[in-house]
Amino acid sequence: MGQKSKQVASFQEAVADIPDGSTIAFGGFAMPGTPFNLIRALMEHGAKRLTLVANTTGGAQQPRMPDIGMLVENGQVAKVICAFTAATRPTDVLPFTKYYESGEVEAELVPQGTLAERLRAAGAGIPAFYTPTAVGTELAEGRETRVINGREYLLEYALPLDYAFIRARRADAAGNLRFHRSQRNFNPVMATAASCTIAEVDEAILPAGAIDPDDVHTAGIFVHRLVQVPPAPEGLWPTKRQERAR
Amino acid sequence: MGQKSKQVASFQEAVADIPDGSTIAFGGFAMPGTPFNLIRALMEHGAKRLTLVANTTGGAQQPRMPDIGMLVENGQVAKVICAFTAATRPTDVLPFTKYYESGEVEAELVPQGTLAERLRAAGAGIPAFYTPTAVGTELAEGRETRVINGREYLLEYALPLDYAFIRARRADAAGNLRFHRSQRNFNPVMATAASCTIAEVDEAILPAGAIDPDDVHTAGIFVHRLVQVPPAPEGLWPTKRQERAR
Amino acid sequence: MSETRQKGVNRQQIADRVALEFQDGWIVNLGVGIPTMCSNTDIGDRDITYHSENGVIGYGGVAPAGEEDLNLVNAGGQNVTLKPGAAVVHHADSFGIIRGGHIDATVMGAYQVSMRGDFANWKLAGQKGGGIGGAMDLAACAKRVFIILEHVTRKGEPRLVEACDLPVTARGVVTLVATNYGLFEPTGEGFLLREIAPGLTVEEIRASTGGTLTVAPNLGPMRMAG
Amino acid sequence: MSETRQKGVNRQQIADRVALEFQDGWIVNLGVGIPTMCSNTDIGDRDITYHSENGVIGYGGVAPAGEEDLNLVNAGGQNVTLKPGAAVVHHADSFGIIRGGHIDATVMGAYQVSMRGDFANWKLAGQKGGGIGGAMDLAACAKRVFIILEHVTRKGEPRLVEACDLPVTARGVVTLVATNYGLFEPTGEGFLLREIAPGLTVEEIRASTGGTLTVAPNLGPMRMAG
Repeated sequence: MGQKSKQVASFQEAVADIPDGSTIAFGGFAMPGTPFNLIRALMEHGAKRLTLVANTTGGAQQPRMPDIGMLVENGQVAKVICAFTAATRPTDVLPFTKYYESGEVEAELVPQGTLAERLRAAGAGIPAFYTPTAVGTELAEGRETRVINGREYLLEYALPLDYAFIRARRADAAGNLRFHRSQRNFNPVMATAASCTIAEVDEAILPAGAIDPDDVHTAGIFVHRLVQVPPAPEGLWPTKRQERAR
Repeated sequence: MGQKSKQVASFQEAVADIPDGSTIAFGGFAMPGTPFNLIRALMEHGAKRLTLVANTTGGAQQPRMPDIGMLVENGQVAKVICAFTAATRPTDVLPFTKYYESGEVEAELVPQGTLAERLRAAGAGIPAFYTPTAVGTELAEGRETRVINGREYLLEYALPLDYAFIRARRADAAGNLRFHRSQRNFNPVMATAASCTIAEVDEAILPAGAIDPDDVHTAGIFVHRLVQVPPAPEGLWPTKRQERAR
Repeated sequence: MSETRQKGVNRQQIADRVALEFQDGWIVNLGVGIPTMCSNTDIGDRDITYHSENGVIGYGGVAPAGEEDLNLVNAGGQNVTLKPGAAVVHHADSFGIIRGGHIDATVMGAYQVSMRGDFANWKLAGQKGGGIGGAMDLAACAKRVFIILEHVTRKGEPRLVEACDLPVTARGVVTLVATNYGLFEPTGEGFLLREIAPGLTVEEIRASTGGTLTVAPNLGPMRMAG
Repeated sequence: MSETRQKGVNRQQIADRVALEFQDGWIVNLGVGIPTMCSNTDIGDRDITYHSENGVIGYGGVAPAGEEDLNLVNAGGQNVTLKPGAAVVHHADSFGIIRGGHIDATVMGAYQVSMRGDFANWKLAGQKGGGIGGAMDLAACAKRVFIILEHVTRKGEPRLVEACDLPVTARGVVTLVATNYGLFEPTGEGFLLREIAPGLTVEEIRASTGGTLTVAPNLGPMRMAG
């Protein structure tokens, strides 16, 4: 291992082979860990009828960054699987909402923990599992439940991905990744669930072995392509700023 | 957090309140990560009718170290849940075998990955899950299976623990842990599954915050008691030897 | 929400009252909005670990301007600091902590809470879709669910109701409700008023509360922090 | 096992033949015993990542005496080294890798393998309990299951059988079998002999094999490494 680098030269090259109809997940919770540069490349690439998986559909932050809402506006999206199809504050209107309400785009609303666990299950070869989350709610209507040790649980299925787009702080050529603070969020889980994981990386890609094996957050076997984020303004989202030394 | 240290003074104190009939898991795969000092303290403590969870029943290595076989010989064990009730080589006879064959001790043989996943499920609030492992074998006889996307899976249940005995390389006072290399194995998973996790630690316990939050392997919220392993011969198993600098 | 429009205690005081419930050693998840303000409350030397859905365990206050780590946010997207002993895990492990029952208390806002302990906070009437986030996981799995809300809507309608008419987040889970009017416990048969905010009367509260209101024998004034 | 007692190629040569199947970029899990010897084989510049059940990804050879890290072992308990780019995960994540289908090939020893691709390696006849370890997870979930065994038992009975009479580890999963006699593929209707070890004849092999033996049209000599 480690003889060949997984680094590719550009975001364009990293997404070039993505076919129409793919299922693609995007890491990120609020801004940290969101692969903005890969999303922008996917907009330029133009793949259509995509199913997108993410925590939110985006569009709440200002200035606007590349997000699912933009891919929807770009006519590339058939379906979204996420934990928010609307903002928590009813007064915030997401760009996605009008496409969803008109029926142009389908959505599957999934509790955040169930979403994370369905992705983890896909990566870990668990086809289905039971969870207490959403029992007794509208989301459980008509679905299979089961009582175990006196409590009712909902059956949930694994959510496998064709591609995962993620963002990390540091990588070595073998694809081992480290994340900084809450940049981690969904990224390691999505990486395990995808046939092809593409990581945009804040720092220059290191030689294989430069990250101690005990310090790896996502093992290189789950990562297929690496792209280094260039400095702003070419690269989106500050790659490193104001980090508190501990 | 971090205002009070989780360190206790001795192995005796760490296990003093363990009642008869408890379910206790032991980390470790081969020698690394095995809490030999806590096992020895449990033998001195004398709690009875225990259910023990571990990869193996032990007893294959020489010189003999405190293990499940010794607890069985000490009359403390009602049942063992593990991936080996016999050695892989039929010529190796484990001390446990004679108690098992005579019916003095019960055993539940579980594939290693299913064992790890049942523990993970207990810690993560998943009461049951489906797995392809052991389908079509003697272990699946009479048990519930289900076909999902054309493949047959076995239903497995979470395995919650009263106590987890684990071993780590480094800890801070808040209970955050780091493991060295394959010392990690079952330890982080068992820690999440237990009501009370007790960790024996190779190095002196550090002040809270001495481990960078990105470098924590097991979060302190899963760890309740810490004991530092004293130098040999008082402390069992070399705490640090011949580690290759990378 | 306008502070002048509403009777009773203010938002920070509601949060303070809930924070007084936190016990030494608890792991607590605070929702977006008023619940976040619980971390401002002085509860002495009680050692509380704050957990955020994105995997941050042991965060502290909001980072001072100019000292933010942009890659460190709480569930509300605020740039926070870390306390000594903090740790970061990924999203599946973070919800393993929630689902596994390792959270001692979750504090959330809501549109409605019922006397059976149901509550609704993810979808408005007539809305397609909604914003669930981590609320259903937290509601179903935390050891205690504390709800903070203003006692009545802008139109003056009760938010404490006999039964939720909005889609619920979870059923039968709420153990404590704090509003600007007082502190309540859903008992199944009604809301038990345990503490009353200054300037309110039991009869005023009863008139603004759906379902049955009962009054604790030891009814006291709403406790304040500090 | 005595090398002089058995006909055909030796143990390292069996392991070599299996290792030749490994393709560039594969992630491979090697079982205890002869399978471990696959990592000694020279297969040129093909880039193989060896995975061990205890969560070590990317281990290398056995550590030289005096340079062992006692806390670093492979599945057989040997003190191994790490290659550049190695990573360590915990047991649930390690079996997530296995169960999730991320292992390209697993190589295991066995007592018996059947012409339908079942195999048995965890329990002997009449034994109470057994040693499963990670074998059932690997057998059910790796993309390819390669079995290494000696062609006959000490008593001279076939280990390649029509149907296993020992309790199986998994059913219908074996894609390739290497023995000291040759290289075989379980086809469902029999064992297809693809390569034959030096000094053996097809008739000798047929006499020592349970079930039906068919011979590949392009039957060749057993390939050797280097």
